[in-house]
Amino acid sequence: MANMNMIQALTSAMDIMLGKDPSVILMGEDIGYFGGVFRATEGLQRKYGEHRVIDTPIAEGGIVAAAIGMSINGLRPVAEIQFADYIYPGFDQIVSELARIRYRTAGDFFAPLTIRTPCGGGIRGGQTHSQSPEGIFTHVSGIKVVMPSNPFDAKGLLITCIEDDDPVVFFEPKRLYNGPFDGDPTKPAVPWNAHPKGQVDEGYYTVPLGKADIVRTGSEVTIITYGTMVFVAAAAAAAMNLDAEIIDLRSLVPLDVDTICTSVRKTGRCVVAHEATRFSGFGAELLSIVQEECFWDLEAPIQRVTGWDTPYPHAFEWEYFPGQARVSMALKTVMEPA
Amino acid sequence: MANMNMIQALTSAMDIMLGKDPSVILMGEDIGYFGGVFRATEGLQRKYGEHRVIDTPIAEGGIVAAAIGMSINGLRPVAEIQFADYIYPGFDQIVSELARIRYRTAGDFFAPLTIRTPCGGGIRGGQTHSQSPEGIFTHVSGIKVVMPSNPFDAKGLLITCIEDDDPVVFFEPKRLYNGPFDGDPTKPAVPWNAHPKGQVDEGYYTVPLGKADIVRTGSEVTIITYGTMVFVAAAAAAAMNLDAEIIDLRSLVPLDVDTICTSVRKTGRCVVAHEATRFSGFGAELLSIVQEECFWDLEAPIQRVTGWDTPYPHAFEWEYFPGQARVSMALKTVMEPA
Amino acid sequence: MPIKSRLHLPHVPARPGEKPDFSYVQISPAGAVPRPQVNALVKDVAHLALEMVRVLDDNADAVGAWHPHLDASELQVGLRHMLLTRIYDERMQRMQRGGKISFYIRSLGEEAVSVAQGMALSPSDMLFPGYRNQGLQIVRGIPLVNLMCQLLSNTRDMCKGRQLPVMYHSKANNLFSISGNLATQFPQAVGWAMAAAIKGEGNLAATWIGEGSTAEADFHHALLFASVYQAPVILNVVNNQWAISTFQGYAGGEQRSFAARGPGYGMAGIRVDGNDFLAVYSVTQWAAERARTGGGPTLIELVTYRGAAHSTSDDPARYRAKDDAEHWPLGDPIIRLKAHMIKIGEWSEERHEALVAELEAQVVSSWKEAVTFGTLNEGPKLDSDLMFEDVFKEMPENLQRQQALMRKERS
Amino acid sequence: MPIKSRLHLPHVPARPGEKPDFSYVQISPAGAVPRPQVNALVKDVAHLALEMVRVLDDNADAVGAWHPHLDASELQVGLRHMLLTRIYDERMQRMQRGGKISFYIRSLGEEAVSVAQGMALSPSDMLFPGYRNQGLQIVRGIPLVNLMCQLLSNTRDMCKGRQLPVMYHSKANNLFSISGNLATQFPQAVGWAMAAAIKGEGNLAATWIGEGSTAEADFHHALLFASVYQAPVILNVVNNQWAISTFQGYAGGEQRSFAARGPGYGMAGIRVDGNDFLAVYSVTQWAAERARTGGGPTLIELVTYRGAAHSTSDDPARYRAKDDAEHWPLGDPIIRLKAHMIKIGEWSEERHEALVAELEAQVVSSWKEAVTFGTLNEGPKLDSDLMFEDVFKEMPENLQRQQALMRKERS
Ligand SMILES: Cc1ncc(C[n+]2csc(CCOP(=O)(O)OP(=O)(O)O)c2C)c(N)n1
Ligand SMILES: Cc1ncc(C[n+]2csc(CCOP(=O)(O)OP(=O)(O)O)c2C)c(N)n1
Ligand SMILES: [Mg+2]
Ligand SMILES: [Mg+2]
Repeated sequence: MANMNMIQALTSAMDIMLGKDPSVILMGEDIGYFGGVFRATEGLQRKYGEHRVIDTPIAEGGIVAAAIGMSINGLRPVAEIQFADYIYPGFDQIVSELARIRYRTAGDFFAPLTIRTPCGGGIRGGQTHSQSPEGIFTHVSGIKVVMPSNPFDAKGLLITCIEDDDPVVFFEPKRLYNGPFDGDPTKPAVPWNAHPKGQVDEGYYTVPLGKADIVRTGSEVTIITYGTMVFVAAAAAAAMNLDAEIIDLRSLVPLDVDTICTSVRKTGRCVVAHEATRFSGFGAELLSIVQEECFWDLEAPIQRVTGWDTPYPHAFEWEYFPGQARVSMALKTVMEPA
Repeated sequence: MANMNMIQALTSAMDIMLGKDPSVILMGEDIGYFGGVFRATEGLQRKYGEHRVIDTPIAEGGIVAAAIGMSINGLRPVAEIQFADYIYPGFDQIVSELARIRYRTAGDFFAPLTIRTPCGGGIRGGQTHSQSPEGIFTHVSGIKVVMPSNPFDAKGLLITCIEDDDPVVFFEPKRLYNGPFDGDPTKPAVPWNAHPKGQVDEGYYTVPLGKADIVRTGSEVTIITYGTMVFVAAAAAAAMNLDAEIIDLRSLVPLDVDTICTSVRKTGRCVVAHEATRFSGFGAELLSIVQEECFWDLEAPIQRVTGWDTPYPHAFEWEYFPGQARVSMALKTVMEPA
Repeated sequence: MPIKSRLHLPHVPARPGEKPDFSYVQISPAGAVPRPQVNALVKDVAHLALEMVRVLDDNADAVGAWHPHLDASELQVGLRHMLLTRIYDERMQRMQRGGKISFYIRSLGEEAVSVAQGMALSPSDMLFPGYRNQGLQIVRGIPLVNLMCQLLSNTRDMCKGRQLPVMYHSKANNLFSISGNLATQFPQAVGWAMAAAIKGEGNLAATWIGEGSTAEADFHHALLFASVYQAPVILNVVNNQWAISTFQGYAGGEQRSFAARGPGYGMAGIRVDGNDFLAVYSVTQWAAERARTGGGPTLIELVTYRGAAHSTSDDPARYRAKDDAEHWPLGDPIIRLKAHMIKIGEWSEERHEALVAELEAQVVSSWKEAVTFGTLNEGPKLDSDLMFEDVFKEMPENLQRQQALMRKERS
Repeated sequence: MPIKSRLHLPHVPARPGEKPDFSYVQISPAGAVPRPQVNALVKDVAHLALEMVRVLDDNADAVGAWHPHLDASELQVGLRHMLLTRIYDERMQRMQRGGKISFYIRSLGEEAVSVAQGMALSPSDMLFPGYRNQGLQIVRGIPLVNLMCQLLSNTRDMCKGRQLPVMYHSKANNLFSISGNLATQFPQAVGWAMAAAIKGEGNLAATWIGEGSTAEADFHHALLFASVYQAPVILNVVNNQWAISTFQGYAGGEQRSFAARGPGYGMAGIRVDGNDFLAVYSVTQWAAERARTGGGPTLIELVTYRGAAHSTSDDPARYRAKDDAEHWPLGDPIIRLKAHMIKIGEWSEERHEALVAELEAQVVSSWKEAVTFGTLNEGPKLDSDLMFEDVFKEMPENLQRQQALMRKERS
């Protein structure tokens, strides 16, 4: 066991997989010699050589396409897209190709490619360094979608994804790289070494896809969330003294419907929280599933806590971010007696 | 008034706007000399010249980008993407640029671009000529999303979109081009001239965005739908002798929440139907809004009727398509007494 | 409103009712273009991108430095493959017209491209074809029955009913799956070749794209990555002059050859007579040797003509001169190779007729066998449960539930 | 596992601890490259893409056919703009270090690109800049206070707080909005130029991109559409050797010049000494005249060096030789122009010092004014209600509701 922040945990996952499996290679913009703009691949090119940790041209579409080609030639590429906001030039290859190769060839070809990309706001990145586009990818049949909220999960999930024979888009909430964050930017930053999930096994281990983590058990309300909002939601519920059950989904596709529904059946109330824009965000699917499966158990309408339906503005970062106040408002509403 | 199928109605809309406004131009693959693979621009290059009805290279990304540039230079381009399945190469320009130009320039620049694209299945097109990706675009703040279900609306809405100062993605359910379709491919095709919405004013008129059409008023259940599913849903409800209120949304963004909620409050029951894949589809947003706004009026869980969470397979087109049987199952479920 | 537009629009030489005009096609005499060493520097082979490599001259003789000197048996195999491709095409087109299959795409007039290139490569080279490269399937020996079952989406369809007709693949024969989305295979082939290089393997990748599709972003990605990493890949642009109704000028062919994009990106580019079996074979061999010996990628432009409609959904009489094909200055690849073989005494009209009859019989009997596995509307049918498989390696819960729902719905 | 990879990786000449090595930069002597007529055919100007247009020689003399013969007053304006750009950059960098702004990007060493090109174009030409073209804002006369207010996201920010610092725009001055997404402006500029042509107007569009960003699909779209429609546009690649930590070889610069992409797509391509004010001015003038007279687009590669870090979030000492910049063989654009002006008697060290002092004072006083409209953390603040405006022309109901919610949340 060692203290790791989320970056170090991700680096460790890639380090282990590079060491374990010669078919694993890394590729992306600035990831090689430099170690990545967020330092996630720091030291790996030195250790594994520039033929396995490969700097690429600035062409997200080309990166995804080339990685697909490599993956059908027996490699397991891990491609970094520098910011999730820049994944769209690769969107066609992801949707039309990566997601479809197994299906259209009846399993004869498949593309075990993992696309890592930092997402979310809270670092003054403005509208082009803050987006959370995960919801879009969950609508694309054939792609798995993962978002860890802490170092321990990040490492175990990334190893699982690299070993998985299906393609995965792996979102990393960059605001959590260096420590958990409860949504209050005025408080001093908390590092991961003070948090139990910052204790990370140095060796190989996996965290399964499709298995949500119950961060806190509770009886009064279920909060379904993932990524940055895990800690914000927990802090808001704690401040209100609510006995909330908090579910960190970790993987959006496949989705752990059982854990969600078991919880909501127990609590009878549900709040869904994510940083992404509200309209047609992943929260809508979560809300729909809960409504469909747990309708008769619901004592109040499910509430969504989300970013607003605008781009993420540089000057109004904290007005945009769904902080504790927004979570509290939703919790208050959901707790109102019928 | 004249009989028009949906293609003719769209052609008429473009014809009128080309005649009325010299800043309107059309562009796209095969749309000029040839008149488009679905003939939507038939005759327009002959009438308005090849400088206003412009054949383009096969580069959806380039088409969108160039159209954006034109639109900020005072033109109102109407760009055709040959199939919605091929819109993804233009996705980055749509999401990162088109949707953001007004916002990031505080309104100093804006891009009045309409992107027309045929969507949906039912023509044996297989997985790359059948997709309904509208849900993805509804998650992108700054883009309007429209899908007509009949010739009358198609023409009026398209004129509105061309005149609108915001960008629009205009989806055309290609299975409805030649006639309404109730979901049964074994029945002889019905042309539009037998349908009241096939009666189209030959002159200029508009149909507003953000205003749903109540296709049929009813008291027992609200069916919220759009595109192909309007007729399928109506047929299924009629076959079951249900007094259903059927809402054709027409525009998804902006969305007519009032009409939706007024109806559900009245009927107490709701089914949402679309052809697109279920998971994170636009149905999820519709369901969420109804749940949030009408929870206390709901007498049963809202049901979704959708395509399955797979690509659209060539051989199983009708097993994939959400036909009357699937709608009926949902209607039966929603009508069950609590 | 009279607009005095100054926008340039590419010239389209002959629309319906006009006289065919191929004066825009720049043709070098057979034998005229020198053949550089396979390891020549890009700057020293720049001329290859602008001239046209040709071997077969108007007298059916093979001339010049690019003459590949193939054995008679190889020529005969080439002719057989091209003929089979054409006969298969004709028959399948008729089956579509008869409602047996939903869609078909012919390669009439372009058979030399796939057949000669396929033959010049080795079986362990990985091919990323387009939808008009059925000749590659034939060269690689895929049984016609397999191809036909794909067209029929029947119980033996290698795609399990999921793809449109002509979207074949064969893992065992190193033929990658054809995509309905244009150009996507181009950079994938480069990635495949990069992986081969990383693994230290000697195989190369080859891929095909229509000249119209070079407009897509993926064309650029492919050239760029191939150049940066000097990937062992052959990038083929099949310039058949048309992209559905759009003339090649709209893809950038008016200002410069497509082959010229190669040197622009720092790689060799070769323009070749795409209807000259020997020339196509020879340039492919050159590019393959270059790639295998570490010389990097080559972009080959194959100048040919789309002899038929774009697909069974198309009618070219709406947009090009009716007798255009007959005036195509580079002739027909089958007729040209046949004439050469007769001239060198390795073929005869009689053998040709016999071969045609044999291949026609083969296509007919293959079809008879294929339909026993089902057609669109008759005979055995794929189990619709298959729709839910292969979305992921293991079927997730939501798809299991949807599969159950579908069963209920259909009962 | 010892992998015997055969993948080629571009050579990076000097990493930290290594000796700077610019032997890879191909430099033509000043005055050596002939200047073709502006209406010359693409094939006749192919040499321009591989050589390097230079006017200022090592003796600070202006020589050769590309000498633009500018008036002394124009030279003085150019020098002033370049100096102002540099001083502004230095000051803003310091403000970022002091926490007053969140982010900044300098253009150190590349000032001639924006200033000379901006000056060679006419004010009605539309510019689509990148994030390192602040010189264009200065040439177009945007008050420093306006630029600074954008950096501060304050109450006078032209973007109303929505964009990262340096993402300026000015509708009135024909400066399009800068995007955080690389390369997107390139094909937009072409579309703008196409529209100008369609409307029969004489203005042209010009756009800038980094050499690293040429890898993006939009670079290809731009070249293709510009070539097909012969759009009146100037496409500029600023090759400053680095893209964050990635050397230009990874964008394809190892095998061939970026300018060579132009002829590959059928348009003129010119490689120019980007630190030579006169050469940059002159090639831009040539391209503009070509575009205005119907000669179509030109791709210009400006060879320069990124003198500073990529941005305030970057530390180049991690990936390139520390004293790299000092060894850059094309020198500093300001020093070179200054030396020439002194040599021809139109400038002096005294005037230079006075000018520097004047411009420094201007920057300081502008900053003083700008901060009165607010900084990130102090002073007047933009109303957060603005967040919901301009998503659409009219605010739809759901945004009105969210705006109300936000007010409640903040109260
Ligand atoms: C991304 C994408 N855009 C558009 C289409 C529709 N489409 C199919 S074939 C075709 C023309 C392609 O022409 P070309 O590349 O020259 O190939 P050819 O048909 O001549 O062999 C078009 C536009 C598509 N399949 N994919
Ligand atoms: C689509 C996209 N991908 C990646 C980035 C991240 N990024 C910002 S600047 C940059 C380097 C660009 O280098 P270059 O084009 O050479 O311009 P320079 O910074 O040298 O002026 C990168 C990778 C981005 N902004 N947009
Ligand atoms: Mg073609
Ligand atoms: Mg650069």
